[in-house]
Amino acid sequence: MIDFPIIRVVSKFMIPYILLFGLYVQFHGDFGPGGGFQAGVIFASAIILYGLVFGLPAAKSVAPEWFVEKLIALGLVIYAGTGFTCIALGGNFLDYDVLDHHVLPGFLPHGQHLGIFVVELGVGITVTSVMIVIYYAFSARERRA
Amino acid sequence: MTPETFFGLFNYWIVICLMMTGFYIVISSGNLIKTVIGLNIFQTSVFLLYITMGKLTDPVKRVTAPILEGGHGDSHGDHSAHGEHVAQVSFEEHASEQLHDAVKHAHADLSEAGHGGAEHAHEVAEVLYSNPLPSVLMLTAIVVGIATTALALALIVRIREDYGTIEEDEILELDKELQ
Amino acid sequence: MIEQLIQFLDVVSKSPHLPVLLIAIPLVAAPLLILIGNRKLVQILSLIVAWVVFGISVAMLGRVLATGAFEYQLGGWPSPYGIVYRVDHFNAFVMLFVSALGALVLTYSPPSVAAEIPRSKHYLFYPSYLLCMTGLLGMCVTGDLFNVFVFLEISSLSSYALISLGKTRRAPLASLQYLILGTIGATFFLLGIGLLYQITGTLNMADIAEKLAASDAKRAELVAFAFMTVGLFIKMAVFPLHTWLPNAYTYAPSVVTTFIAATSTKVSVYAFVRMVYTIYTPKFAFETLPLDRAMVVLALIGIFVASIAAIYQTNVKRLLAYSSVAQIGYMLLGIGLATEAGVAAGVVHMFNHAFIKGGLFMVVGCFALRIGSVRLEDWRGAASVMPMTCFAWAVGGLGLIGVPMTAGFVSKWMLLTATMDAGNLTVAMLMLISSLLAVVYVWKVVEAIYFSEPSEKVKAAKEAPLTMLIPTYVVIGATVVFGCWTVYSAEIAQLAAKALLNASGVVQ
Amino acid sequence: MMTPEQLIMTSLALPLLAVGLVFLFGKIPNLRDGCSIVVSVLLFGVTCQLAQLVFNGERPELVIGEMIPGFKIRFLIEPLGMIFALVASGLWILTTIYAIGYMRGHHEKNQTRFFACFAAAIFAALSAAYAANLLTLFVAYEVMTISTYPLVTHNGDEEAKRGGRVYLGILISTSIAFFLFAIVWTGHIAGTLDFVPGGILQQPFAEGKISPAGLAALLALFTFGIGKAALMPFHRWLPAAMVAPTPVSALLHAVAVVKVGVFSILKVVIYVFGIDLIRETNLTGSLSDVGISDWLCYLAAASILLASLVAMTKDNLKARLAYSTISQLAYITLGALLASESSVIGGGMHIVMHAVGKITLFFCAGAIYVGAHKKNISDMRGLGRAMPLTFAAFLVASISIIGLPPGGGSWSKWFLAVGCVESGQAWLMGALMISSLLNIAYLVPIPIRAFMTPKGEEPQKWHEAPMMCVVPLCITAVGSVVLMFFADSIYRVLLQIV
Repeated sequence: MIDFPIIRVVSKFMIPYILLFGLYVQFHGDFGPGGGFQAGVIFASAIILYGLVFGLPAAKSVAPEWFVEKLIALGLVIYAGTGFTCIALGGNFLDYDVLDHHVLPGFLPHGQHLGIFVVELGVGITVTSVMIVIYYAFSARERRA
Repeated sequence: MTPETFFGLFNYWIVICLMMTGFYIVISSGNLIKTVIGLNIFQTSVFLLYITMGKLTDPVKRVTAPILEGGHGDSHGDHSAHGEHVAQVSFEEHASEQLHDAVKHAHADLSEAGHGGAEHAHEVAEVLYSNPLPSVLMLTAIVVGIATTALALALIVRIREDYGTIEEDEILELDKELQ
Repeated sequence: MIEQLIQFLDVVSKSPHLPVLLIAIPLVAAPLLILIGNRKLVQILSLIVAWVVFGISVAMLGRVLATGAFEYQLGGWPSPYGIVYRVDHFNAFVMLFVSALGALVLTYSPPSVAAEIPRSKHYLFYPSYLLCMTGLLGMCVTGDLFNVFVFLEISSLSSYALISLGKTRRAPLASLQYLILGTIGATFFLLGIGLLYQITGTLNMADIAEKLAASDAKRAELVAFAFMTVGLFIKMAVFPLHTWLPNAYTYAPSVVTTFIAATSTKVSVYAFVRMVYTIYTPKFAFETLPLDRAMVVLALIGIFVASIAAIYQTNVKRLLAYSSVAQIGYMLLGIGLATEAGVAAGVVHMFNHAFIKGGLFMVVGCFALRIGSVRLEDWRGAASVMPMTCFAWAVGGLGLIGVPMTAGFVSKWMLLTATMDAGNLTVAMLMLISSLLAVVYVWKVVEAIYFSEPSEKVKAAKEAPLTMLIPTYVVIGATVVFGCWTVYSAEIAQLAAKALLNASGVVQ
Repeated sequence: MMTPEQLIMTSLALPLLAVGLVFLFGKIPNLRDGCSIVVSVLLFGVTCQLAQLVFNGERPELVIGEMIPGFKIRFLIEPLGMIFALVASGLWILTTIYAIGYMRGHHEKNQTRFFACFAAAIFAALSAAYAANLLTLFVAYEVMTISTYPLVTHNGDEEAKRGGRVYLGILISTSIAFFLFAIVWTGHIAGTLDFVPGGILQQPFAEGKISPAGLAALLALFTFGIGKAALMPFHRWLPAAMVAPTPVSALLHAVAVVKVGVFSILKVVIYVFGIDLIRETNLTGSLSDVGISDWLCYLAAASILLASLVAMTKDNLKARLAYSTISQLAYITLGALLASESSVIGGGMHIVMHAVGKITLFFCAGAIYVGAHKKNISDMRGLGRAMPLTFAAFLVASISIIGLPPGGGSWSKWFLAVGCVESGQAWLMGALMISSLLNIAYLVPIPIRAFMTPKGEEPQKWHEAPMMCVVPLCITAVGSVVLMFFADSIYRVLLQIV
């Protein structure tokens, strides 16, 4: 679809805002509506749009397949790692209360807030990469067949 | 059944219609893609059931989405510990016991709200919040649904590559020929 | 060094975090394995994880037996607000055999996986396997109803993926058929949960049970129960909702079939028992609703139809698959009695059948590896070249029939006494007659492998490798051990049944 | 000196040891077979020691453990079981010797599997003999079925497989569908499965927990469920199992399998129902003037006659012997079901007499096959002159089976006949008499034809079978005569149980 100037220009224009919005939803998730799931999908949609318009190879050069695949795992590891950190700090699994700390109070979140923040980050990463991988998997098939 | 109750329960009618439509498509369609679409509609109906049950309406009070207003420290913040722990909780200074008290308090609201969604919640707060829990649950269910759909589509792609068709009858026919 | 190790193990086994570690370890391990990507390393690590999980479930069962049921609050949220993992006799017992078979099958798997799954998919196979295990164990351990649904889907999705790894082109189709029916089942289950949540405003099972007792929304309760029952019946492959099972078992790779056949349907039975006895009451299910009669009829028809279908199969995997459908019927018969003895019989049959069917599918895997086929005509005369494998089949087959000194006999006996004590002579008689059908389909295979001229494929074959034979014999040996010595099978099942019925107020 | 417990343990462990040794030395035939013989002799020694204790009134007991919660594997030896164990272990020695001769003479394959299964069957027979409750008996019964199946299909050809199918099919189906059902039912009613002198069903019956019709059904379930007793119409497995090598037939049809069947029926009648209970209910006539065991008695009598008639039509010697066995087993079943003192004693005694007599006949059939390769009776004209010992033994054993002096069978049949009178069914004696005549008609002509008629074709090829075959059959033939003079001691032992 790279031949259609309107699509090309508009999408080029849109993609940064989509990404930005995705980040907003991600990081605002602990205060308002939003969170990792939504943010992940929004974020992935930017990449998918890029792929749709500029072709799969272009998208893959931005987000290489192997890299995205590893990100899926990374997100999950962040999520569960938080849980294990809580155990290590003497709480129950995912008991964020133990994440209290006194480094840069008022700037760095802590306690429940920090826990949710990190977990959401993990979720966001995983969802983003899963969405991209699904897109890659299907669009690559089309070409081979 | 009076018209009031009939239309008052409109969300259920929608859910039932969607559900049966989806189910019918799954059963009747020989086209695998259509079957998966049917499956999606079927699942969506359940999502709707959950989400509508969390919604609260009240003729007098203001009912709003469970979003914290006026910054932190409001003890009537929403909570959720279910599903994938995507709850949006923002208690900054609370020790865990206080937190649990607050949660209990909030929960009392929520379980009331759970009763069909149309009942009045008793007056604990000036502002009524819709129950966020069903939405959160559905977030998980939607994710599951996406995974299922993606997997189903991936399988269909493979089937199509192996058999050259996505019509169930033709596939079975091809298998019979093979044997 | 060793002392320190023992001390460490001691501390770990006393850790309050065991219930969550059981889930979290394989759950984390799965993505880590994908990150690692090295085939050999993935294999070894997944094996370690599986055995660690088994160790955890043993420790938990030990603790339950010593001090009774215990809970774990996720995130420190107290029940009923947070998710609670609750371990009692029943689920500790189920988790024990699920994790035991998970670990044993994984130990057995490498040669079979190498032969049946493309090399490039190996690093995905092991994580999926662990995820499937996570899902099954999660369904058992959790005390939160929505969590059951989530774990049900985790296990289902990974098993769809695992099944589609099969070599033939039928595998994706079989997987898709399972996926469609499985999703319908899970969605029904979800709908039921939604209705229950609407009635009670909580998702904690114990809490729901309490609130249901006080609620007067009888019709909504009934609808919720119906949806959940049908949903779980699909997952359990109860006749006539079993149609997904034969294809799925037949076309999946042998290792996958072994694991799923041994554990998956049983965990769904577990969920069903929980629903009937913990959330609802047997009185509601069996008196208000005539579910017990429906179950007896369905179970008996299912046993007869599936057993007869099994007799006519020439594909041994399919034969065993039909036999699995029949065996689910026996579990239902026991559970539907709503007496302590009946539930104990159903539960112990879950345990025994897991080992018997697991062992038999392991044997099938050995044959598939060496002979390259699971068709009966290719197995003819196999005893001359694969005596150990064939003997394992014979013993496992005897267990399936329910010959004395095998685990199958213990469950048959307990089921029979329970049915009899419930005053149901006809059902007892029909049950016995139906079990004769097992003789036919098991012996069909025994005769072929022992008393026939070797087929072409057999002549070229050799004995299965020890890495597969040893786990196979451990599982098959377990069926014999648990046929003669029932302290850790039948007696725990009885404790579990007692606890279940006590909780639901049947036994005072 | 070992304690009684240890003796039981040893006598059960020895056959298992034999199984292990046979597998261990599978590659060295001489050592393997030597082990079998040595173990069988040792076993007989141990059994004799036990017998001394039991006949002096002791009841040694051994508890293995709980197999199913609430149900124990337990052994307790009483006289009937002891006699059966003695017969089984004693005849095992002879059968082993004979089998070695036969198997080697025939160059059979898979001999290791053969001898291992053989020992396993003896283990099962002894466990059944010592069983102290129905569960243990059932376990032993099933182990017996499974362990003898490979013996029946030993040849591995289509015919053997068919035979094996019928064998396993009938025995497993009856045992699971009827026997197991009856056991569980009994447990349900009586609350125990132990064998208790006087029976365990009397009390529940008196309390009305089971109706007379239920009792009749239960007895029928037991009688048919114990398919090894080969009561018509569940007798088909026995002729089908004739495809097995002759030593197996000898073991199956004289010692282990069929005797476990009738022994179990006797046990059930004596220790589960109790003779008194059956007799009482028979006298009160509950099932429209037919007692709970009466119709089964008639069936047994019919079985006796029909099987004898069928036997007459058979030209294949082993088939004829098989039907003869069916008929003789029905005698024992009848004895049990008549439920009078004498009939039960007669039944118990007939286990011994028939075992010794019938094993001789089978040994002879095998010897004839080894020596002259003849299976059909019509081909045996004049064979007696070439194989005098074999046919003499055949004649002696036939006389014992028929029930004529000086054969041991005369005593057991005498007691059976007395039993008929005692239980008021004197006319059943008629069936016994007619059957005896039929016995004469189908057994005696065989040796007579062999001795009297001139030799047929190719007589130079005929010769006696090897020593390993002939000696055992001579011993058992002599035994069947000697037993006549020891019938009194058997009687006194059996008197303890009624």
